[in-house]
Parts: sequence; C-alpha cells; structure tokens
Amino acid sequence: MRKLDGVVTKHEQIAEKIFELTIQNENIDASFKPGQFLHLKVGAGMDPLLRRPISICDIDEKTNELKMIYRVEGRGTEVLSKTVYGEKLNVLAPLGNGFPLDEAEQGQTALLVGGGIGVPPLYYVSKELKKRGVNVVHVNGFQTGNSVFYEREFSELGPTFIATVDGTTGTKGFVTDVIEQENLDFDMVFTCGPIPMLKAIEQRYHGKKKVFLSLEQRMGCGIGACFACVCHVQEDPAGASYVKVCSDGPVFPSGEVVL
Amino acid sequence: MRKLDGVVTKHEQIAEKIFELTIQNENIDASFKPGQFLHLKVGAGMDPLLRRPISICDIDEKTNELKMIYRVEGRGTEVLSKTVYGEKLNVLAPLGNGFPLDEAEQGQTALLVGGGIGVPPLYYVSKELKKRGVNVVHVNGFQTGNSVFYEREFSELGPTFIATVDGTTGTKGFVTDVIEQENLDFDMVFTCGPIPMLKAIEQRYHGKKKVFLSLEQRMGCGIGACFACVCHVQEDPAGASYVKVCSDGPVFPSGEVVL
Amino acid sequence: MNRLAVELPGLKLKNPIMPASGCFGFGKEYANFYDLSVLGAIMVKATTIESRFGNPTPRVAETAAGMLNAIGLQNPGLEKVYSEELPWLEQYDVPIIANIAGSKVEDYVVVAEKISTAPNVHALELNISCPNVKEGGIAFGTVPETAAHVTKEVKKVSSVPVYVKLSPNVTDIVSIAKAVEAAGADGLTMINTLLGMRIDLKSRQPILSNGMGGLSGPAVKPVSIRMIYQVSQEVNIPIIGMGGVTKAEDVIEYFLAGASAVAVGTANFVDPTICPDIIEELPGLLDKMKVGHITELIGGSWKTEWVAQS
Amino acid sequence: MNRLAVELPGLKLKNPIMPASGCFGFGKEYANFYDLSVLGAIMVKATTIESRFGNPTPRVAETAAGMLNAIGLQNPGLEKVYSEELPWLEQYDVPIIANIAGSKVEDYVVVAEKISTAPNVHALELNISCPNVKEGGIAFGTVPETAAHVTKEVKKVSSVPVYVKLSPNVTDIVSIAKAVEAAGADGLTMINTLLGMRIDLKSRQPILSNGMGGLSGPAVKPVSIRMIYQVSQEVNIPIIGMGGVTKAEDVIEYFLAGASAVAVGTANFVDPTICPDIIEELPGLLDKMKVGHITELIGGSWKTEWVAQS
Ligand SMILES: Cc1cc2nc3c(=O)[nH]c(=O)nc-3n(C[C@H](O)[C@H](O)[C@H](O)COP(=O)(O)OP(=O)(O)OC[C@H]3O[C@@H](n4cnc5c(N)ncnc54)[C@H](O)[C@@H]3O)c2cc1C
Ligand SMILES: Cc1cc2nc3c(=O)[nH]c(=O)nc-3n(C[C@H](O)[C@H](O)[C@H](O)COP(=O)(O)OP(=O)(O)OC[C@H]3O[C@@H](n4cnc5c(N)ncnc54)[C@H](O)[C@@H]3O)c2cc1C
Ligand SMILES: Cc1cc2nc3c(=O)[nH]c(=O)nc-3n(C[C@H](O)[C@H](O)[C@H](O)COP(=O)(O)O)c2cc1C
Ligand SMILES: Cc1cc2nc3c(=O)[nH]c(=O)nc-3n(C[C@H](O)[C@H](O)[C@H](O)COP(=O)(O)O)c2cc1C
Ligand code: FES
Ligand code: FES
Repeated sequence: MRKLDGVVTKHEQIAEKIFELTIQNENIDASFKPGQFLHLKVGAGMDPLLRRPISICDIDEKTNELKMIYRVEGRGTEVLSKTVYGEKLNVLAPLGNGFPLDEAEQGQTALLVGGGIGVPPLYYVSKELKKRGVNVVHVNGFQTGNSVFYEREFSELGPTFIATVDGTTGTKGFVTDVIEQENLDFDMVFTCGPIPMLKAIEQRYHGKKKVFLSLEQRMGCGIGACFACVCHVQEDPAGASYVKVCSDGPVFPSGEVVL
Repeated sequence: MRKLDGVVTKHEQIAEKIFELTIQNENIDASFKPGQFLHLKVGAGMDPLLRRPISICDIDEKTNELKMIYRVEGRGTEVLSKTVYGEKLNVLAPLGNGFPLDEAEQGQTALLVGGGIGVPPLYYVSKELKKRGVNVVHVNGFQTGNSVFYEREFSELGPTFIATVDGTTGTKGFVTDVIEQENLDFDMVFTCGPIPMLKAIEQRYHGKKKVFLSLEQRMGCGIGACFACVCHVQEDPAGASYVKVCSDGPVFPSGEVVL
Repeated sequence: MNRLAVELPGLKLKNPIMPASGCFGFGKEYANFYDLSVLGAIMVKATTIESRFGNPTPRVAETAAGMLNAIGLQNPGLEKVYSEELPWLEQYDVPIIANIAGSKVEDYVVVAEKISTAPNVHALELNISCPNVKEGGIAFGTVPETAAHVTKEVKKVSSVPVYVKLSPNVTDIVSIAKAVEAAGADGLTMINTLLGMRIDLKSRQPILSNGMGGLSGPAVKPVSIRMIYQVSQEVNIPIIGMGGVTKAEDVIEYFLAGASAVAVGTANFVDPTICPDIIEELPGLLDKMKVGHITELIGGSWKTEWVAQS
Repeated sequence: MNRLAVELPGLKLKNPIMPASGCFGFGKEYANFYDLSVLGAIMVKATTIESRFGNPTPRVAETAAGMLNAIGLQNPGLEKVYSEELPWLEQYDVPIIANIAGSKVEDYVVVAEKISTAPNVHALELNISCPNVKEGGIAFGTVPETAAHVTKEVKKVSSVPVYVKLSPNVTDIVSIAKAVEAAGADGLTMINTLLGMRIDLKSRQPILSNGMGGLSGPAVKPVSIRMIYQVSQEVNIPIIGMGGVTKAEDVIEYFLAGASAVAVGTANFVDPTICPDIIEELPGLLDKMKVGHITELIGGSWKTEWVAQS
C-alpha cells in the first residue's frame, strides 16, 4: 500500500462511456493482485475532493504498467476522462485483499461472472487463473450492446458469454439466465458487479460451490480508517460486528457479508 | 463584452514567475482596446471559483490573437500557468474602458509608466499611440532584474528606461526616480501599477500634465454588478458616490478616484 | 403546457429560476449578455432608505468552492431605485422581487411601503440576515421574536406578498421559520450567507477590510439543502431556495429538498449566462427523470408518494 | 530551538499538527504510510461505553470542496479501546487525545474516568457536537448550560486536562465557549462538522442513509476561522483549530485567527501523508514570514503588536 504517481501511457474510449486507462510507475509489479483496487485522485484541486476507487484490470510486470477500465458516471470520472497522455495520476495502491486465486486448483473450472463496471477486475483474475492451469468460463452482463467491452479479450482466455438487459448483444436477460440456459459447469465462482447480481449468485450457489464476491461501497479513505465502507456480517446482522469493504474486502466469500 | 472560449496558441515563461499567454478566437479584433481587460476562468471546476482579471497586452487583428502577460501570484495564476497549447480558456472580454488614446495628438509625447504586472497593458497602448504618430517614452519598474520582461519589445517602440528596486537591472530605485534623473519631457502620462506608484505619479503631475491611471481591485463579477471593486471619488471622499474599477475603469484620469 | 411554470404568492413565474439579490445589481449588466425576459424573476439588490456606499474594499475574498463578501448593502437608496432602477426594468417581461434592508424596523417599513407600489415589483424579500452591516441585518434574523416583529410590521404596509430571507447562522432555523410564518410571511427565501473569514498571510489581517463576510457559492449548498429540508416539512408557505446553485441538477436537488423556486447568486459572477443556461437545461433533465412538471418534485425527498424504480 | 513546539494543558507537542478525531481511526492504517511519532499528537476516534456499529451506509457523500459524513460514532467500545487500541499506540512517542462521546452525561463521565487513566492519553476531547447520533451528541453542544454541565461533570473525574469540542451549528459560539470555560474546560477544539445534506437525483432521497450528515473539508474553513477569531478574543483557554486544513498556509491562517494548534481531518483521506507533509513545510513557511517561533503567530490577526511591512 503506497501513494504513487502513475504516468498515463494510454487512454482511450472503448465503449459508450467506457474508458481504458493505462498508467506506469516503477512500483507497479506482480505484487498488485487481481481484485485489488486503486484509490485515485482526480484533478488537481479540491473539487472533486475525495479519491475514486477503481479496480485493477490488468498488470504488465515487464513495463510496470497498470490498466483500469472505468465508466463515466458522475463528476469525478467525467474529469478523469479528460486526462491526457503524459499526465500524472496520484493513486493509493494496491488496496484491499483481492480474489483468493489459490482456492482454484489446476484443472478445475472457475466461473467468472461480471456485471457492468464489475467486469474489469475479472480480466486480471482470469489471466492469472489461466496461467495456473485453471479453466476459465466468463459470463459478463451489461445494460445494452453499446456498453459491452473486452469480449474479445475474455474470449482469448476461455469461453465467454454476454448477457444484455435489452438483448442487443448476446443473451437477453441477466447473467444468471445465461448460466442456467448454457448449463454451465464449474467448481467455483468469482464475481463482481451490482448488489442484486451478487445476491442472486450468492442465493443460487452458496453452500454448493465456492463463491467469492467483490463488493462496491462509497468510500472515504480507502484504507480502513474512516469507517465509511462498513458492512454488517451475516453472523451478527444487526450487531456491532462489521467488515470494511476497503481493507477487509472488497472480496469476501459468500455467506460472510450482509449484502 | 462577450463570453468566449480562447484557444491557447502560445504559452511560455518569459521571466521569473512571468508568463506570456496567447489565445485565439474569431471575435478577437481591433474592438479590443488598450487598457481593457479580460475576466478569465481558471481551471474547469469550482476551485478556484472566481474569474481572474488580466489586462490585454496585445492584439493581433490578422490572426485574431490576444496576448496577455501575467505573474504567478496565488492559486489561480498557478493553475493557469499549467495550461497547455490547444486548451480552451473561457474569458469575458473586452471589459472596462481602456486608455483614452485620443487625448494624445500626433507629434506629442506620451510617457508610459508601468510597475510590475502593470507593465503589460502599456505595451498595447504604446503600439497604438505609435501608430497614431505619438512619441512614446517608457519607464518600467520591477522588483529585481529576474522579473524584468519586454525590455526589447518596448525599446522597439521608443526610448525605454528600467528601474529595479534592488538595482540589479537599470536604475536602482523607483520609476519616479528615473523620470527625474533622466529629466524626461512629455505631454501626458499613461500609467498602470501598484497603488503607491500611482499615488506618486498623481501627486507629481496632476494638474500639470494629463494623467491617466489604471487601477487594480479585487473583483467579483468584473462587469459592474457585484459592487466588489468600488472606489470613493475625490469629490466626495467619504460619501456614497463611487466608481467601479471594472466597468467605470480600470482607467481613470488623475484627480478622480481616491487612491 | 409549460413544464417549468411555478405559481407562488404574488409571482407567476414562467420558470423557477431567478438571480439572487446582490448578485445581479439591477440587471443592467446582465442585459448585455441576454434578454432578461427569459428569467423567472429578478431579485434586485438590497434597497435601504438612504443611499449607502457600503464597506471599504477589499470586499470579496475567494474560498474553496466559495467566496466571502462584505459589500455592506451598497445601493443608491430608495428614491433612486424607485424612480430609476425599477422603471428601467419595466422594459422586460419579468416580475421583480425587491430586497429590502434597514437598521431598524421603521426603515424596513418605510422602504416596503413605497417600493411595493412599483408596478413591476410583485413581491418583497425582507433581508433580515445580512451579515455585513453593523446594525440591524443579521441581528433581526437570528431571534424568532425580532424576526416575527419586523415581518408583521412590513406585512401591514406592503401592497405585495412578503418573503422573508432567513439567516443560516442560527442554532434552530425551524423556529425562526415558524415565527415568521406565524407573523404573516407569504414565503421564505433561504439561505443568506454563512458568516466566515479569511486571513491574509502577508498582512496577517483578515482579507476583507470588514473582517468577517458572508460565505456563498457551491461550498454552502449542503447547508442550505439541509435547512430547506428541515424547514419545508414544518411550514406551509413556499420556499425559494438558494446557495451554490451552478447547474440544472442543483435546481432539482433544491426542489427535492422542498424548495418551490431557486435563486442563483455567486454563479452569475463565474458565468454571466448561467441563469438562461440552467433554464434551457431543465426540460431535458426533467425528461431524463421522467417528470412531467417541475412542481412534482417539490419536497420529493420527504414526501412519500414516489418510489424509485431500480 | 524547536520552532514548532507548542505547550498546551496536558500536552507537550513537538509540533502543533495532529490528525482530527474520526479521520485517523486509532492510527494503524496511517502507520503503514509513516512513523506516527512525527505527529504532534493524535486525536483518536470517538469512544463510547459500548461498542457501536454506527449508521447504515452510505455514510459519506461528496460536496463541493467538502464531504458529508454520518458515520454515527462507530467504535469498538471503551473496554477494547482501553485494552487494545491505546496500548498499541504506546509504541509511538506521541501523546493521545481521547475523543469521548455518549448519549447522557453519565456516559461521558464513565468513559472519561477510565480512559483518562491510560498512560498515553494526555488529554480528553469532549465530543458534545457530533451531528450524527440521535441522542446526545450535538444536543449537548448547542446550549450553553448543558455544555457547561457535561464539562463540569467530566472535569470532576478526569485525570487529564479536558478540551471541549464545539459545534458550529449555533447562533452564538462565543456564549457556548465562555460557558464551558467557566465550567472548567482546559481548552477548546473547534470546529466539529456543519450539519448538511445532499439529495440523490436518481433515488430522490438523501444520499446519506441517515439523511443529514456533517460537512467537513476545505469548504468549511472560512466558517471555522471566523469562529476561532471570535472565540479566541473572548476566552483565556487555548484552542485547537480544525476544519479544511490541507496545507501549511492553512495552519498559519488558523494560528493568526487565534488557534494554538491545528488538527487535520478530511485531508487525511485525500492524502494519507498530509500531516507529515505539513509538518515538513512549516519551518520554510515561518522563514518566509520571518517568524522565529510558530507561537508568535497565535491570534496575530487581532493582537496589535505586529505591523505589516510593505
Ligand atoms: C472497490 C471498488 C472498485 C471499483 N472499480 C471500478 C472499476 O474498475 N471501474 C469503474 O468504472 N468503477 C469502479 N468502481 C465504481 C467507481 O468507484 C465509481 O463509479 C466512481 O467512484 C464514481 O465517481 P464519479 O465521480 O464519477 O461519480 P459521483 O456520483 O459524482 O461520485 C460522488 C461520490 O460517490 C462515490 N461513488 C459513486 N458511485 C460509486 C460506486 N459505484 N462505488 C463506490 N463509490 C461510488 C464516488 O467515489 C464519490 O465519492 C469501483 C468501486 C469500488 C468500491
Ligand atoms: C483590471 C486588472 C488588470 C490586471 N491585469 C493583470 C495583468 O495583466 N497581469 C497580471 O499578472 N496581473 C494582472 N492583474 C492582477 C491579477 O488579477 C492578480 O494577480 C490575480 O487575480 C491573482 O490571482 P491568483 O489566483 O494568482 O492569486 P490569489 O491571491 O490566490 O487570488 C485570490 C483572489 O484575489 C484576487 N486578487 C489577488 N490579487 C489581486 C490583484 N492584484 N488584483 C485584483 N485581484 C486580485 C484574485 O482575483 C482572486 O479572486 C490585474 C488586475 C486587475 C484588477
Ligand atoms: C456579492 C454578494 C452580494 C450580496 N448581496 C445581498 C443583498 O444585498 N441582499 C441579500 O438578501 N442577499 C445578498 N447576498 C446573498 C445572496 O442573495 C444569496 O443569498 C447567497 O449568496 C447564496 O447564494 P449563492 O451561493 O448562489 O451565491 C449577496 C451575495 C453576494 C455573493
Ligand atoms: C469521517 C469523519 C468522522 C468523524 N468522526 C468524528 C468523531 O468521531 N469525533 C469527533 O469529535 N469528530 C469527528 N469528526 C469531525 C472531525 O474531527 C473534524 O472536526 C471535522 O471533520 C473538521 O475538520 P476537517 O475539515 O479537517 O475534516 C469526523 C469527521 C469525519 C470527516
Ligand atoms: S473507506 Fe475508509 S474505512 Fe473503508
Ligand atoms: S467586480 Fe463586480 S462590480 Fe466590479
């Protein structure tokens, strides 16, 4: 966990409102794990004030580059989208715990389920699993065809299914529809996306498969100090026990956190 | 008076903390008069919030370009100094009344006295006077040699004297010292600079020569609506009469405004 | 159907956007940038009986996403406002809200009685919350009894509805709001500026020659939204909201909090065409929110009719 | 000579910079970034008798140059703070200021009595101004009598000096400050957060699940500077200033207003090394201002000794 300046080496729009951004810094290396995230300072001034959490989408150890993919949502990502080649971006990284890749053994099959801007971190997960000889199957859900990205990149690693809510690309419906229709078989699930999607996956597969969920939560510090990002735990759903998404997560096994 | 986006066509540092910035917009033309100013939005966000007043230093009618020269003082000009080629700067322009060049007749001699960042507007004044056949003599004062700029540019238009407070360049002392030492002869004075300098000039020459002073004042709107920039007038120094620097000025004849 | 039209006591607004008092003079300067008739209304600069120079300069200082001002109610005085400024504005098809100030109750009464008879003045805004004058001003606005008293006296003489402008520099804004409502106020405008200060490192003195000043701009918006949320649930008179509005989204946020119209202050200095720009953006934003008429949004954050679709 | 050393009741500070309560947890996270011993002091997170989960999320929202929070005093409770968090901090050479909260006076007394006996706790900070809890909190801090009462009771049992943290959400901050001074407070810390709100356009509900929250960050600095300027001239106990500090210049501004030390809150989230960075910048800034010792600047904006050279 450090504060570092990343130099922008690439920045381009890859789908509607979706940007791919690559930064470089000598400290970026394989110690940055799939599922971890950055806390990114946008703009130079005090407005926007807070950092933005963005997942690591890929690491290139050789060039010390880190790739992220983000959607323009509000003011922060809007300002971010104006960043140009050569500019410096200050980030805290790597943050959080990442996906437990060791839970997948060689020859097993991992199902990676992404929704919207939950898709990017799964790319790095998939690449690393593949390296370890794990079979990867991807199911990525989007609102509509225009916002689909990285279909080719995922396909190069393993079978890849797309669902869109309006059916403009891939299967019409949700990721869970695809999993059922395609009758997919797998040993574990790694997933990241909106809460309703995570809930659906947890409901279906908790107890049956190993399931790991990556959560989103509004953040202050990003490092565990401010208590902005806490969640109740299923063991003590109304009590004082908690986990912090930023430092205990963002990845949790199913059954741990109250979604 | 309009709101327009100027595209940065040149931006470079020309002395210690002093930058020359050129913008282009089809509406920039000879209707922008010497002594008028711009009200410039710095940065995209709400911090810094207010616009910054900067004088017009030169106009190129043919290329629709406007030149300004500014010193990095605080946060606004600091952010401004990071602007790069091709960026857009939003300005309100041209604002204020400018110097009454018609007061100088062909063959007469105008003394232009500038102090620090009061120097830039006098360059455009001098060029325009010269065009009309008026003789121009320049006395420009600075803190120290490192902050001197445009010595050559002024010299090309007429005799040019430099004073620095510490004597590192030109005469050691103030502009008024130079005027006396050099025994300069002139019909009228156009001046812009810090209040103590304006006061000294007014004291010496009011009633004897035509004197026109360009004032600075903290501004809100820059167009006459907010009453941030008012000054008492000498006729009614403690009363409710006033002038606004932004819309009645920034240029006033000596004897009008309480400095 | 005009989806932006709003009707308030004394005011038929073609849209709910108006420049805030003190941030628009008497309109002349902005008339160089656009036709003032596009505005919902204009809140003109505070008027006092006599002309005032106001405070010494510097009168403004910048803060993070905000500014401090200590203009000190500079204005040409009742006579001139009545005989010159207001008649000049009659060329525009726009109702005027006259902001009135004073240092004693009788001052307010004198200004209110006269100014409310101007043909284009459709409402008064009682400025009992100006932080920049030594006497009167904010003092009236921080105690429920005095706020109610000046309201009552002005109501007696005014020929048009009276809106009272509340100060945010209070422990309990609701009690002040209720007091002026009970005293007969037809509406509220909120908020005036927060009392603040900046100190210059070189001179080691406050930047404003007056010492303290009023904080405005985006920095104060969350305070204003909170106060309107609190007050709108406790009173039955409409609120014109203000504080930090810079875009159409802010207007909607004010409506959801409980405002029925919105004034734009500081942002006029940053962008002279901000008011017409916002007015133009609003219908598109209503479309996006699937809202027919902007009034449907009033108090939407605490009224329970609407349930978000997800 | 250490030009940054400041001595306050109970506190020998090697420099006047400390993280503000609630913005630094109990220090563990920031210890990953730097050696906590460089800090003047640490104001740790509010401690209550029992552990608390706090409010539902979302608990933070961004505003222009600021943020809202409604954490709701989440903390592990007195026992755990006393037996785990504070002992962990003993490895650092830095005095701890323990922030204590409760919903009734007796709660404060219980926490104060015990926590003040921890070896590294050199002072208490009475949080009578938290806007994010339904009971107690801000209610104590907005009325002079109740503020004085809780101060007096805590003073009776505390083994270390007691600083009272004032709420800015009041009409008359001076009267509250004087009341707690008279009740025996050894110092003041100011300000806690301003009550604010943001509303989400999609859900049409307040962004914070708690509705309102506390506004902090650069946006509030002018309000805090103003209040410290007012209060420091009327009391004889020192003030630890806070609100929007992000750089060394801000620290000087606070000193000139009347503060004797400065806490940094929100800025820690933006930049985790902000406190040591400011500490490092301060001597250079003192040089530039031709100031020998930072304490010479305390109240410089209203004390008359110094005259600006121009
Ligand atoms: C661990 C983690 C990883 C993430 N990874 C990615 C990613 O790889 N790509 C991507 O596009 N997005 C990602 N997000 C979501 C991303 O952080 C938000 O979309 C972004 O912060 C929105 O900022 P904004 O200024 O555009 O929106 P605004 O609405 O203007 O933001 C206002 C505030 O709300 C916060 N906020 C708004 N939406 C979210 C959200 N969904 N999650 C958390 N905070 C939010 C912002 O951080 C900011 O503090 C991630 C979120 C988390 C928590
Ligand atoms: C009519 C006019 C013409 C000017 N022309 C020039 C020029 O050609 N070149 C140049 O370098 N400077 C010029 N100035 C001064 C210039 O406006 C200030 O240096 C600049 O605003 C400082 O901004 P900042 O953000 O760097 O400083 P900050 O101190 O951070 O500014 C804070 C606030 O104070 C205001 N302010 C600070 N100093 C001044 C000042 N001297 N005059 C007015 N407002 C001030 C700023 O505009 C801003 O609102 C002119 C000023 C006026 C009034
Ligand atoms: C320069 C300036 C002058 C103001 N003058 C007045 C005034 O004369 N009367 C008044 O009621 N409010 C006055 N105000 C307050 C505004 O009308 C408004 O309530 C406040 O600025 C908040 O809105 P904003 O954040 O959009 O500026 C003034 C504000 C500013 C910035
Ligand atoms: C997330 C957060 C949590 C806070 N928690 C506490 C707290 O537990 N006790 C307290 O007295 N103040 C608390 N505060 C207030 C700060 O200590 C400080 O007074 C305020 O934030 C102003 O300083 P700043 O602008 O530097 O943040 C909290 C502030 C924030 C932003
Ligand atoms: S974001 Fe601060 S604790 Fe998680
Ligand atoms: S700057 Fe607003 S009136 Fe001159």
